Amino acid sequence: MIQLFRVSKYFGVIAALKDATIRIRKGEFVFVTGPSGAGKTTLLRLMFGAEKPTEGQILINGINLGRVGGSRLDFLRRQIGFVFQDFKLLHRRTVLQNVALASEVGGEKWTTTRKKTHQLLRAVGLTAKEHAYPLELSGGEQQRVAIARAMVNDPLILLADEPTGNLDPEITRDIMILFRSINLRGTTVVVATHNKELLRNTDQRVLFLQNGMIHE
Amino acid sequence: MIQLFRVSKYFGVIAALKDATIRIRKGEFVFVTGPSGAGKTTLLRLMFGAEKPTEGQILINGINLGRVGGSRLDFLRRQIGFVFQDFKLLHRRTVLQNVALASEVGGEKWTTTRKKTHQLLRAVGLTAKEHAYPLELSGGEQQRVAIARAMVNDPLILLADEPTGNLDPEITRDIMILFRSINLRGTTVVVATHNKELLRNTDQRVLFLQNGMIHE
Amino acid sequence: MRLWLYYFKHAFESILGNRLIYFISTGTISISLLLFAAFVLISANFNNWAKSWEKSLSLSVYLENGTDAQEKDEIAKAIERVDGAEIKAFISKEKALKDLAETLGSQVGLLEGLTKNPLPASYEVIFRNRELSREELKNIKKSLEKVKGVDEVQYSEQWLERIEGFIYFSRILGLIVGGLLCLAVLFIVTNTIKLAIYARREEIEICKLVGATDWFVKIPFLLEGAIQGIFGALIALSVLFFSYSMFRVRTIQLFGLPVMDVTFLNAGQYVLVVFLGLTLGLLGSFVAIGRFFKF
Amino acid sequence: MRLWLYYFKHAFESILGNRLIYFISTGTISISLLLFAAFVLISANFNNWAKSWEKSLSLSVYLENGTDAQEKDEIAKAIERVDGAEIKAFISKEKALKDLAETLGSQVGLLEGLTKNPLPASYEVIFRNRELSREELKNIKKSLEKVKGVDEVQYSEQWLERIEGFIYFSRILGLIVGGLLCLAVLFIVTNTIKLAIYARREEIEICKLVGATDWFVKIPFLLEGAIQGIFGALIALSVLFFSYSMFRVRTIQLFGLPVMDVTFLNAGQYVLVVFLGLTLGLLGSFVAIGRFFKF
Ligand SMILES: Nc1ncnc2c1ncn2[C@@H]1O[C@H](COP(=O)(O)OP(=O)(O)OP(=O)(O)O)[C@@H](O)[C@H]1O
Ligand SMILES: Nc1ncnc2c1ncn2[C@@H]1O[C@H](COP(=O)(O)OP(=O)(O)OP(=O)(O)O)[C@@H](O)[C@H]1O
Ligand SMILES: [Mg+2]
Ligand SMILES: [Mg+2]
Repeated sequence: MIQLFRVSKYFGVIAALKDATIRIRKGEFVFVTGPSGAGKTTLLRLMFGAEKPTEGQILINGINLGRVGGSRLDFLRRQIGFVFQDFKLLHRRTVLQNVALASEVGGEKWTTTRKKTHQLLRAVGLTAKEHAYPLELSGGEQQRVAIARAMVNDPLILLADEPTGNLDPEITRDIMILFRSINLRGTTVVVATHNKELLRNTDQRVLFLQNGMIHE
Repeated sequence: MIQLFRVSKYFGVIAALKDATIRIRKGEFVFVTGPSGAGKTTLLRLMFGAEKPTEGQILINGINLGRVGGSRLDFLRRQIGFVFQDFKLLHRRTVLQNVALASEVGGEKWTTTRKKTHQLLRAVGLTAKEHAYPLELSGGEQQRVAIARAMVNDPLILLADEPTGNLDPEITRDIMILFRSINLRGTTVVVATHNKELLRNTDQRVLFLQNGMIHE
Repeated sequence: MRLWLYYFKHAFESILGNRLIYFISTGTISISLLLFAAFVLISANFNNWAKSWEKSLSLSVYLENGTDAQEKDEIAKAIERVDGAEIKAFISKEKALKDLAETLGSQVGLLEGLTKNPLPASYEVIFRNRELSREELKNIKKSLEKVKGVDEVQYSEQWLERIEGFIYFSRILGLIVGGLLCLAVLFIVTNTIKLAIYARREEIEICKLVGATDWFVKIPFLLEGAIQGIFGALIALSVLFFSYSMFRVRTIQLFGLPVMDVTFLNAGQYVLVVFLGLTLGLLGSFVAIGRFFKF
Repeated sequence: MRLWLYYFKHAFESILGNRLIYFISTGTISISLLLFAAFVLISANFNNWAKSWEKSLSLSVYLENGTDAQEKDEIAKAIERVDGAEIKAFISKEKALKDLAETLGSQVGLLEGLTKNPLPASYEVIFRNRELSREELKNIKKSLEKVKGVDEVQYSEQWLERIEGFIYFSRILGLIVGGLLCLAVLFIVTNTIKLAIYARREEIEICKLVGATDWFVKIPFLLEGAIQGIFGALIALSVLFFSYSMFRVRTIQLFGLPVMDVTFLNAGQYVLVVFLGLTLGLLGSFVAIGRFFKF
């Protein structure tokens, strides 16, 4: 599903990721962890095609990200849900519109969009806030909007970057259950996190990053 | 130092804070915790004068925030450090400039500014990144810039909103030690957090918020 | 179809959501188009006026001494056969002498010594609904001079040259100013839209990140640009019409001679300005948005 | 002093950091000022031309018949005592008759019957370096007519009226167009700066949150506005000068009569445009930034 061959990413002289070779199978649930600045976000953004690798090849679902661009990349992205560390919500659109956007972008039928949007907002506990604007939400609420948006398309792959940094332990547990359930329905899930708690109670695969180097 | 008398804050019909009466003494170290959307950020922003209370009175250092405005409020803010949940860094300025800004704003001598800035960037472990721009930093690095900025003025009061949401456990410990040390030098510190870990190993005062209601 | 509805809905929502930006940029578009429309108004009126001036050209057809009534009629007919020509007056020998005396004013003493009237009778001819080049005038002169009883045909070469020179010069100046204005308007509008979109570049970035195709992102911006352009044009036209009605100079005496009728823009010019607004809005958005597409 | 250095440093840093925005908005300011400067250029030249036309006014001082040489000299002296007046020519009775014959052209037959020359001799007088109102002309006429040997003083009332009317009309039109242009430029520049600052409203918010006073935040924006305005003005002037040098029409024959010398802006107008740019930039920033101060 996701394959990286000897991928490196340099920002100037800074090596955010060094010579990483990773293979994640369809339906897997993988945690990525490591200290601040280790390269977790960079790794996830590379898998998403939001950064181009300096060296190496990345294959998503058999498609080489280095060779794809334009509308093919757009199409691929619609099959990948991404929870951004800084949320990346549209400030001028309501919670509902933000979540629906990801669905409308793929030309989804309006009724389907509405159904899925409501269903996900309920799952993250934001039904009451659906007409609020992101800047009127608390940090944790914004994070949950980002999570709902990433899942509204029933993506093949879900990449979540520190998805529980602003959430309390109870909601964190709920969100992890949500991720587990989408994973059980076949979605490959990659979660980058610092949260030792999450890693402690899991039997999932954990990638450990340090200074851009991967340790399994 | 910080006194709230029957303070309520409504956003439309939503009560972010209800009838809160709190007294925090000079030199205290207080945690504020509670589930997502409980009103932690609102409470801290009220103490900072960034929101006006719907009802009640807030006294900071003996000054009634409801009666103060303009340059007096600016002056007060220079004595309060705030770590924003969403960092609020200037994207067009480097890390160094961002931290220095908070010091320059008070008309601090340039040499003092430089010394303090370097010292704090060392303390949060970002000396190597001082000429980077915020968008070139990882989430945790940005958060540490925000922390450094809040402390550069040796504030009388430090208000930190979820200051470790994007930090790994090791750096979290370092930051908490930093907070403790500034606290020992006389600064009143209020930290809003979800992190159960922080609360577990502490003998400090903890305010528990739920649905805008305070429980000590 | 459904998709277009969606785009329109979003364009309007976005205009509402970004009221301030749209208010500012539509204002700038209006002002720019106002300048342009005012220019069109002034030059259209100038053109009318220049034409009417050209029309006010007149010929004098001098008759030989001793032409009889029948010959006079023949000449009048010959004149009226010329396309657009119309006889304004017949000036008899006596009238000609009286006119001359008036023109001479204090030098009228000049005429005292006259033993006979040396002035010829003449027809004053004007041209209606026709612009004449110097070449055509020459031909008319020649052909009329062949008619029996006609002594000479005269028109004021010098006066004509001056007017033609002036009109020509003004048209060149108008073209330069108009061209400059067009460029300026294009530049200002594009820049304004660029700034407006710059303020919203994050939106574009986020839409691209959730997998929107380029056109899905661009079309609402283009629609918003078009709407702004049309609105801007309508506002400009309203302001112009309003000030036109306010001042209502309407009729201007210029050079004593020709009477200038200040008219408002005609339907074609209306459409031109609106179309220009639309084009500017669309083009401006298109150029502007290109800058922010490197994701 | 140290603080001002700080402000300047930050203003320049910020201009570098926000290159794109500044590029766009300075461009718009340039174009707007270019329009304005071109207008100033055109109207300054028009003014020159109108003045030279007014200067080309001439008087005819007709002498009584039988004026002797001494009287003639007295009259010439009297004329030259009038401020700015200068005798262009003395036209004797014979010359006057010859000129009339030429003017009459084919109607020269009119003069055949003359037994004596009825025309008076005259001085042709022009005015240098002086604009004359109709009132002044009348006074000059009266005073000269009192001189012994002078029969009559004439000037072409009609011609004068026409020219004055035209110049008056053009000046009114110029004032209207200029005023409109000023407003338009003010509006466009303010709007552009508003959009530019809008794109950076977060900066203002954050500065206020770290306890900056209003002026600490505003001054860099005002400085940036001033710098932009001055730059815009300089660019506009350069472009204008460049196109002036390109076209270099320089001398335009208009109406046959007056020769128009196309000159570039003078130092005062240079300064005016730069000053306008500075004022616009400052004022624009000041107005614009006010909008974003509700923290
Ligand atoms: N656009 C960029 N330009 C330059 N350096 C960058 C850029 N993005 C990331 N970096 C650097 O690359 C390194 C890895 O960053 P990354 O965001 O991947 O870390 P992370 O593991 O996500 O950290 P965190 O847990 O703090 O979010 C960091 O040192 C960071 O400063
Ligand atoms: N500007 C606003 N307009 C409307 N509602 C708001 C606004 N700011 C906050 N709220 C609402 O007030 C409530 C409390 O928000 P607050 O940000 O204080 O929560 P919090 O405790 O900081 O949560 P988190 O841990 O998720 O950051 C939330 O329900 C939020 O939606
Ligand atoms: Mg990260
Ligand atoms: Mg919060």
